[in-house]
Amino acid sequence: MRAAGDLVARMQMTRGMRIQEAKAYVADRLSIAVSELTDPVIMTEVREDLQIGALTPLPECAKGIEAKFRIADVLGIDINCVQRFKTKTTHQFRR
Amino acid sequence: MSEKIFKEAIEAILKGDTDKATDVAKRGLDEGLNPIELMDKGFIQGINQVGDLFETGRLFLPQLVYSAMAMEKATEIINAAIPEEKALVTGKVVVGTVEGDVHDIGKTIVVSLFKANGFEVLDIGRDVPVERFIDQAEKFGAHIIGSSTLLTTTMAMQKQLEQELKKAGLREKYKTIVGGAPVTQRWADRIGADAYAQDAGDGVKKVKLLLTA
Amino acid sequence: MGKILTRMGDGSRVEMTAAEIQQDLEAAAQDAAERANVPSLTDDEIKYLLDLYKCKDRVVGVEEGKECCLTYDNMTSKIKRAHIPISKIQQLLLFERGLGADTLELAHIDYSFKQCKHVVQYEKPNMEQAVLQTIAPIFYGSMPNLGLYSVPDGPVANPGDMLPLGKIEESKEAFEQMAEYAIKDMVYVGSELYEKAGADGINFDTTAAAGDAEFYAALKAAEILHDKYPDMGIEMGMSGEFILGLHSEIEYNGVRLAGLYPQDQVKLAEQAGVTIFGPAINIGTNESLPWNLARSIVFTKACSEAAEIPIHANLGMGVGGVPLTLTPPLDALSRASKAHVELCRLDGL
Amino acid sequence: MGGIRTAGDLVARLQLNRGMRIDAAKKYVAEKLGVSVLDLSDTVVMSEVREELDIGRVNETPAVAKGIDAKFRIAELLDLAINCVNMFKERVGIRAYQSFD
Repeated sequence: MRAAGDLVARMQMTRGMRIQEAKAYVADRLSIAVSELTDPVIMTEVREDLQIGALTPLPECAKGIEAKFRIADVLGIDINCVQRFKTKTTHQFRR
Repeated sequence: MSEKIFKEAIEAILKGDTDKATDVAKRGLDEGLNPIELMDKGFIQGINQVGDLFETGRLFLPQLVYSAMAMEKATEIINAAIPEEKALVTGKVVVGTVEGDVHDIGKTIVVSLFKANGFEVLDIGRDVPVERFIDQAEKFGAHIIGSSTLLTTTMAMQKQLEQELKKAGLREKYKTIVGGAPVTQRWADRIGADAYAQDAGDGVKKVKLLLTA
Repeated sequence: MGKILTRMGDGSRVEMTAAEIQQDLEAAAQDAAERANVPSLTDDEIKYLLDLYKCKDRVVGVEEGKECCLTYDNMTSKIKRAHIPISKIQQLLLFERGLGADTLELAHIDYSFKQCKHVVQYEKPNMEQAVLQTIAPIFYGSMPNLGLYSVPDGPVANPGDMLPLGKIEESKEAFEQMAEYAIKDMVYVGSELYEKAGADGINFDTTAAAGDAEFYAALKAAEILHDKYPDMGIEMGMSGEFILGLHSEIEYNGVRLAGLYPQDQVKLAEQAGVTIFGPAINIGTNESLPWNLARSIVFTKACSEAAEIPIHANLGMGVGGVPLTLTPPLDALSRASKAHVELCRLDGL
Repeated sequence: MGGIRTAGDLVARLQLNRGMRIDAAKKYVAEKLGVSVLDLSDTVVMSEVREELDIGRVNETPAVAKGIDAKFRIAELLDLAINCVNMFKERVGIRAYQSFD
């Protein structure tokens, strides 16, 4: 989370992408250069702007599950716990 | 002859001697010196030297304040003698430290140097809510809004100021300048401020640029 | 040769040629030397720094044998600040056992002696517990933070309000009163944590941020504590390359404090009984990291050469050649650390 | 230096409480420990030395000194008064400084 490691790892984990492919995918979704994915200065700002969780979050920064809702959106993937959260809360609302 | 007066003007500012600065300004004008030249080659040289000495730890805040007061007086006298169409770059600036932050020593230095450089300054203090920045700028007829923050946790207030100005439809009416220890040009760019000042001296340069832009 | 990837002081990436980097190194070293009236860098030192930036390794480290101590300020807020719910004792153990810290520091989240005073009876049991469980030497740390003694946070009239009105003498008196309050709090907190709770020492962090009167207060508090407890460890970390003269005339042991650069600051700290001194050189965000690093090295080296006590330079967000960003990049931090330790004969960071 | 992974905490003690510069502090600690100065930053060597001297190490094994227990030995070994150790002795009634032979 100092950079974009968690996002790249998600693509490896969920889509079985190799490192270069995963980096290219994430960089593309974030509209930044591949070299910026490992730059903590750029990524701190990008993560704050996109509200996808920051290492030392300032007030009102997305945290935990809230950040993962947005990560799923930004990366265009399903995240298991986010899906479960949606199912559970939707169910509750329906009741 | 004029060289001697310029030198005296520089000395008056360096010494923070308001009486002498007043005397030199009046004498210079009486002797028929071009007011703009008297300002540029005399008093402004003096205040620039004061800024440099302050920046390197060779002159300190009380002396800076005295110099700024002397400069303010000289500027007032000389401005009155300059035909309106040739008036020196001047403008109205509202300056304050953002809400949640009570640090104001840096802002005090900025206010002194701004005044010394002929800007009309409204110091709205520390711990200032965003609405008050806007409200005071409106009432003062400001050209520029300057905000300072020393804390990373209160930087967001500068961003909020930009957003609130936009919401109120006033963003184009003012130029904004941001400063303070954790603030950078990158931050200014990110939030859409018009300028960033690294220190008080840089602030003077940036405000002049904003006023002539 | 291709361009070298480095950063600006605000952390943004920048590509420079070797010639441009050399030019920045030389210009910054010269500028710092003139300001502080100390020697500039030698040709060999410039070459060393240039090679450091030419090196493409992401992280660099000091040569074998040149390892030095690593101290942290405000340690028990660092991990909490990343929103990891963890107790103070757990944080100390994490730093000691997980991260290999050489010293530990117990601190209150509001890192000011004035605020610590109010919670000192709650901090003492934390220290008592910490010294039973940890092995590394442990400080109690906080900032003198003189501003808290003036309106709206304290009892003294605010010099910031008086100065613009030209009330210079009144502002000086206010600074002197604030210093007296601060000395009392620093001595009280230091005594409680050392004498009654077992700390190895005290850390005055970010000293002189509010100028010369604050430096005076910290020196005086150190002197009193040293007289009371000759074996007490006292670290004094600074906040800027020279002492801001907000009072302008205040003296310690006959030396005017305003405008003092690190090589003179450390001599007064020694006189006061300080055992570890930490110079702090702020970064210029509009200049390159090579420029900033060379500048910091000049000031810090002069300080280290003048010192008889250990020198732990401040390196971190916006100080010591590290960019002013919330998340310091390792390429920058490791280069700044290596260069400071190896060129300044540092005792610690 | 590496804290208790190496001898960083010991060197830091000499800096903090005696104001010793880095080289002097390292030399002092190395002599007291009977190792070379280079060994002080070596995690492999120091892990063994710390275990043998029983002055606390990262990976604890049963019966290895922890916390204040380790600091009793560190004070003895470095011939350095440690505030909390002295305080502990006073509280539990151990009067002499070098007392646990």
